[in-house]
Amino acid sequence: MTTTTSKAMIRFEDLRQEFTLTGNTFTALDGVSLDIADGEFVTVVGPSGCGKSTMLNAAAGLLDPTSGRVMVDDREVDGPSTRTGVIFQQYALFPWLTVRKNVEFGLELKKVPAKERRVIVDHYLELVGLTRFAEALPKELSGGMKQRCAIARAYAVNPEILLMDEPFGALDALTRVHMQEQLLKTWTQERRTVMFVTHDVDESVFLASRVIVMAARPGRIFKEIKIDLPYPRTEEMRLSDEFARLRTQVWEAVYHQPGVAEAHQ
Amino acid sequence: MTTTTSKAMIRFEDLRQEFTLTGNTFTALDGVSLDIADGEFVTVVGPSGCGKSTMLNAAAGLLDPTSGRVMVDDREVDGPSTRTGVIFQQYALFPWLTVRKNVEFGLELKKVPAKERRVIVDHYLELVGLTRFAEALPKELSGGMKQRCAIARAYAVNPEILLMDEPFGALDALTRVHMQEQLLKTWTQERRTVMFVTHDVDESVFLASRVIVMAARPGRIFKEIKIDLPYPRTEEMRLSDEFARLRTQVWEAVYHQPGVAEAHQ
Amino acid sequence: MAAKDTYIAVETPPLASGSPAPENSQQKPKPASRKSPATSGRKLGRKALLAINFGSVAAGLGAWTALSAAGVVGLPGPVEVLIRAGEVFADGTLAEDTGASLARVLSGFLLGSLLAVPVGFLMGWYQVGRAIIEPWVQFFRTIPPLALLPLVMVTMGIGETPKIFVIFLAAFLSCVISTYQGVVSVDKTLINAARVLGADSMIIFRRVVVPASSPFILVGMRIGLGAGWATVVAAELIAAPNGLGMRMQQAQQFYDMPTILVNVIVIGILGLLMDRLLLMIEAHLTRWQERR
Amino acid sequence: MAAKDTYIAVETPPLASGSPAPENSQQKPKPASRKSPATSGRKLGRKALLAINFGSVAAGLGAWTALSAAGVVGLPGPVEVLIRAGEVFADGTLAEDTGASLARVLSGFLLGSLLAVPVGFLMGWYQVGRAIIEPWVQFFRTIPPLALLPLVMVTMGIGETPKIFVIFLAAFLSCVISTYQGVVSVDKTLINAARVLGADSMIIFRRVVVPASSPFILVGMRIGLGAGWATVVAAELIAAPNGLGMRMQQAQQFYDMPTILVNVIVIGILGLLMDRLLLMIEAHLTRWQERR
Amino acid sequence: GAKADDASSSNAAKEPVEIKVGYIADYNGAALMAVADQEGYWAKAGLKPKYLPFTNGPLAIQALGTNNVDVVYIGSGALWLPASGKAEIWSVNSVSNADRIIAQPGIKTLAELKGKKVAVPTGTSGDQLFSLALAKEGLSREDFKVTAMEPPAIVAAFAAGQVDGAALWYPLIDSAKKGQPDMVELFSNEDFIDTLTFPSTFVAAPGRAAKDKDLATGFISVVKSANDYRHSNQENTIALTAKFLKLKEEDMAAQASVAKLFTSQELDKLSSDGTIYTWLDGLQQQFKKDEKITEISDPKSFYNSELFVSTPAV
Ligand SMILES: Nc1ncnc2c1ncn2[C@@H]1O[C@H](COP(=O)(O)OP(=O)(O)OP(=O)(O)O)[C@@H](O)[C@H]1O
Ligand SMILES: Nc1ncnc2c1ncn2[C@@H]1O[C@H](COP(=O)(O)OP(=O)(O)OP(=O)(O)O)[C@@H](O)[C@H]1O
Ligand SMILES: [Mg+2]
Ligand SMILES: [Mg+2]
Repeated sequence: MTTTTSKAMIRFEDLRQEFTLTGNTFTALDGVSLDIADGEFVTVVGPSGCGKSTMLNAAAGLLDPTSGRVMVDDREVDGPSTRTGVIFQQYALFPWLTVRKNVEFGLELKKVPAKERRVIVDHYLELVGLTRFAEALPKELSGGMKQRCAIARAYAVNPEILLMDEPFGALDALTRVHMQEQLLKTWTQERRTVMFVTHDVDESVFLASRVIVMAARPGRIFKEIKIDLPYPRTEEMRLSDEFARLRTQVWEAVYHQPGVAEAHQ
Repeated sequence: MTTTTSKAMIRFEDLRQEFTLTGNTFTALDGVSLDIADGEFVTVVGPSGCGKSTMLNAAAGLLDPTSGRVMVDDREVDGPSTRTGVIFQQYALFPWLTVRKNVEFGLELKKVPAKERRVIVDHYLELVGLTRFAEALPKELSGGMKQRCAIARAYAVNPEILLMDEPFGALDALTRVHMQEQLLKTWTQERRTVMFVTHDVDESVFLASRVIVMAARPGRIFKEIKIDLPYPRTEEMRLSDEFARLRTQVWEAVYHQPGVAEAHQ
Repeated sequence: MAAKDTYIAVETPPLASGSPAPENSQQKPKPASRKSPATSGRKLGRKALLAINFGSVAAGLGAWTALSAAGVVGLPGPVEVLIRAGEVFADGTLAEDTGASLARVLSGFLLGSLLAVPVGFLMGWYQVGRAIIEPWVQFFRTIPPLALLPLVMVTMGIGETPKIFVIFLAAFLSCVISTYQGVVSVDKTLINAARVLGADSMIIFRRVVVPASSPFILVGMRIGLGAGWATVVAAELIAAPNGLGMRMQQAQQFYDMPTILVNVIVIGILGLLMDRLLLMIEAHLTRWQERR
Repeated sequence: MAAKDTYIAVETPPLASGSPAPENSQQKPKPASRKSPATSGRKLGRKALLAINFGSVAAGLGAWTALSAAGVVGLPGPVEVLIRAGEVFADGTLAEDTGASLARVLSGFLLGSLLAVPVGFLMGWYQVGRAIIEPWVQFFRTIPPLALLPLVMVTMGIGETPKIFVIFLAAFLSCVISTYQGVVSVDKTLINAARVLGADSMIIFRRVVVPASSPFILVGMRIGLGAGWATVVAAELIAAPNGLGMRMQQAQQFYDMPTILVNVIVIGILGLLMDRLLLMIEAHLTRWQERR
Repeated sequence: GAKADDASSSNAAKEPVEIKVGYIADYNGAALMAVADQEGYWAKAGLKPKYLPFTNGPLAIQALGTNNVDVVYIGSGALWLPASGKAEIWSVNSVSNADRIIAQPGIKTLAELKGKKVAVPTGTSGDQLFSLALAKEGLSREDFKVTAMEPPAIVAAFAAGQVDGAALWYPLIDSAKKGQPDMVELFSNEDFIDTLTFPSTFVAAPGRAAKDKDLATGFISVVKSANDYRHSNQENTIALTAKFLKLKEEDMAAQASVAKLFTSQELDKLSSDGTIYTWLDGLQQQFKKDEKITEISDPKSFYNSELFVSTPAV
């Protein structure tokens, strides 16, 4: 059902991203090449600071690669596009807008009529369980509620491509599972292309058709693990042997990389 | 080894916390009473938005309770104290200070001599794996690195009481395990009193001598679950039947509360 | 339990200093000294604050009375000034002058602030815009309004236009600096968030930069308002038939201190009131801010 | 695969508008038009920006020449002004005046800014402090410096003190508003973080509030500097033996436009240079900021 | 005379012409306007005035150049501007007798002020009087610490004893006296009545009278009538001016007391016999000494006495 041989929606071509860090050049990503097929669900895991967010930002058109490039739908990314929705690791809610207005923001820009907008926003607020807090300001939300608001904002514009940076990291386990299911449901129905950064190995296996395991220093792709579980994924699958096997495989790939021990000396 | 009958280090006395939310009174916490014994390790779990951070902030002396009070060492909390170290959910790093300076901040205030300071800071930077980034500014760190910096900052002042708000939420699984072990090691050696908010049921069981399960609307304590596993906790324990039983017990308490279904309708 | 006892025994001394003796452990909940979040002093009621405001003003008036009573040359006391105020109020001069000056300051200030926001944005957003505009803004900011009068008169005549222009300039130049700083201080991630939702520069300006930098814009407006009022005297040197500044000038020719002071005080009070209005608007516009 | 094909077929039209045709898919990496993060225009080199700066100034000079050539009454051209500048430079007046005014502005400005920071803190931090100070700050901000002269002279004489005081006041009053706003805008969680690490109000002020509000403080200083220069003319009305403002005043009495312009331009250029200095300091102090 | 009469009578029938008159808000600078308003002289001359207040002569003359104002009142201190071709005089108003060189109590001569602080408002009639006094006593500015100050500032400084001497005028001296009741007057205009006279005047843009003869004659006729009214109704004029300027009558009276007034007939005579030209020559010499003008020009080039004399009152 998923495949990497179909047309690439997102293509990283030998991407290299350097930053200036305390006067020196710091290589955050080096030689990252990756094809994400149209309609594919890819999760990215790797140690903290290995460049996951950097990679995602490059795909979102928010960075200027030092060398190499990112192509989306065969066109070089040179800025953000409305085809791409992003959920930022730090939420990036507009603090002066209420929850409702935050979620509505992208719809207004798309010139969706007010009435339609209301329906869409209500739908996504309910999805993330923030209906009661529609008129609250971000400063009045708990950490997890902020994150859910950011999720609703990204979903509302219904983008073809979703770039999600640890989108469920601040959620409690049940909400998280609920969100995972919702995401998979939408994805199966509408076949978004999804690039999903997570720290949770379980989550990476449960959601993806392919897990990209990254290594640090410099940030690079260490391994790709195909997840052959069929969609739709069910809660039972989490308990299956195949799932356990894949989880172990991902875990090993992430944590038995050369150099990991040194990072946690 | 741990007990709730010994002298209470932190005592919540019928705490009620209201906020004004879009013009209405919103009750974030209602009738929260809890004793945390001197040297006890308590974890707090509960659905997103149930008031965990609010409770922690009250214990830190950063809130003005609507009614009830929080006592620390038999004295009413009326402001922050250096006895209490806090790791905030949003990290709250000083953006104008380097990683090193952030960690050093509390030590400077304690008038620790520069040389000693250096040793302490180096130690904690190594602990959290940020030695290479000592001179970086917060804006140059990844999400997980920011969180680790916040952890180092709180540890460095060596407080008697540690209030930690999802301190490992942005860390990858391996770093997280590493951090858990370090925290337990320190705690067993120096017997800090720890109140630790987390979303991770596994983590809550692995670390605590008691898990406080909270319920939402209004935020309140739903159940207390004693974790009878002996310290020091080992990786093998995670695989034990007892651990599984306790995990299930906590999970059930969190997610089979009345009203949870409604929250995720 | 043994471990716990040991722990108490070795309680680290440096930390102990942070915890005073627990003698007040029996106090009632919510004592008056309870600190509110992040505030070192407790929150005072509106009335208490107004009372302090009032006390402060009264103290100032007292100092003034003392100064003039002590015979500081030419300084009339509050009573004398009040009598003069009554006179100019009765004959309608005060109302006319206030109206005229207020109209000038308001128009100049509003034009200045309104223009400052987009110009500040141009400067903050486009490097080229900044390179073109900045030297002029900086240059004119330091030029005394008095020095501009001849040129302004030559090009704009002596009607209301040049007067409003001088005030406009003062307000604009203060406000533009502040807005510019606001624009460059906007959190990058918010701009990125808007961009990925499809916002172009215009929309980012209106819907992200303006709200995010509203604290800066309002500082600029407040300073600009002050500058506008402070410039009204210079503006009304340009053949003004009326106005508080013009009347002050005139009185200065006669060294008529009571009249000077009446006008100065009216200017001060009007400025104060308008500033309060701005503050109220600001509080409304920036209530999303997590603030002290 | 069927699902995928279907998906392409139903590609939502409203979104498509955001993606122009992929005709440039073959271009090399890092094309010149590549956008840097969060910048709508690409970053320009220092040289290019300086060139634009220069061009802008040249255009201004051109406009001036045209204006004076077109016979705007009394407006001398750049050449005439340059000749006059040469004269006053040659006879040493310019150096003396510049030195005198610079000394006054610098002292007044530095005193004003230095005082504004703690006062702004008092106002932002303690409600009582604010209630006491604010009415006076607001009141005096709107009072024209010209109106203050008699009082200042009566109380401080006619030496350097009253001159520096007038400039000090202008700088202080601008800067204090901005600092105040900075203080109330500081992120509460940072203050909380400092408090739990054991910081008292003094330390929070020095180590959290000041750095966190440095963008505001520097806006205040920049505006204050401008206000200081703009006030130098008023200050030098007080029996100044020298100074750019005094010389300008004098020239104004004689309708001596070239001399006026020489002094005005020197004031402008000095202001510009000092502002650049402040900007450099600011860039250094706020490099921790994530900024455009 | 008849020709001018025709002009005025025919003007009266027509729609009144607007004339923009700049004044300075004091007795000398506004009395004639107040009178002409009250007595309806403007209407008789077929004019409709628009008044524009200025605070000083140079600014007013600058405004002449912008065509926003037709004729302005200036004091004698600004007469160097007409002398250097920036304006032409249409009419003399009065002669000031208000300037004084004053000193702190105990000082008896100018020489006693040597090395001390003397406040002088640059470019004013006070400044001119100071120059005359210096010449008379054989002193120079270098003998004193001369400080340039704004007139109101001088009041404050003198009253507070921060300067030892000053060149100032009434009624400002009255204010200064409040602080130093025993101050002394060292020189006054009277001391130089032969050498130098300080006339205040109405001036217009150079060449304006030639271009707009009707306007000029209309204005001069109004000035003449008002001048005569003022001469014979001094009390009334003071009240009218105070009302016109919304100022206190006592201030006006104080100023009036130090102004030397002429009837229009006297002015005609002073004009036709060349006395006014002599005044202007004397002033020019003074201006030249003070480096305000570079060369002395023929007073006829900026005061057309014939036009003044030939224009009758309304
Ligand atoms: N603006 C910047 N300046 C300098 N260095 C940066 C900058 N942004 C990121 N880095 C560095 O790049 C590396 C990768 O960062 P990135 O945010 O991509 O990590 P990550 O994989 O998302 O980590 P985490 O899981 O902790 O979020 C880090 O070492 C970080 O220090
Ligand atoms: N300043 C505030 N104003 C209004 N409401 C607030 C404020 N702070 C918190 N709340 C509300 O109080 C409730 C509890 O918030 P809290 O941050 O304690 O939740 P939490 O349990 O920490 O959740 P999370 O796990 O998502 O961090 C939330 O519903 C939130 O909306
Ligand atoms: Mg990241
Ligand atoms: Mg929380």
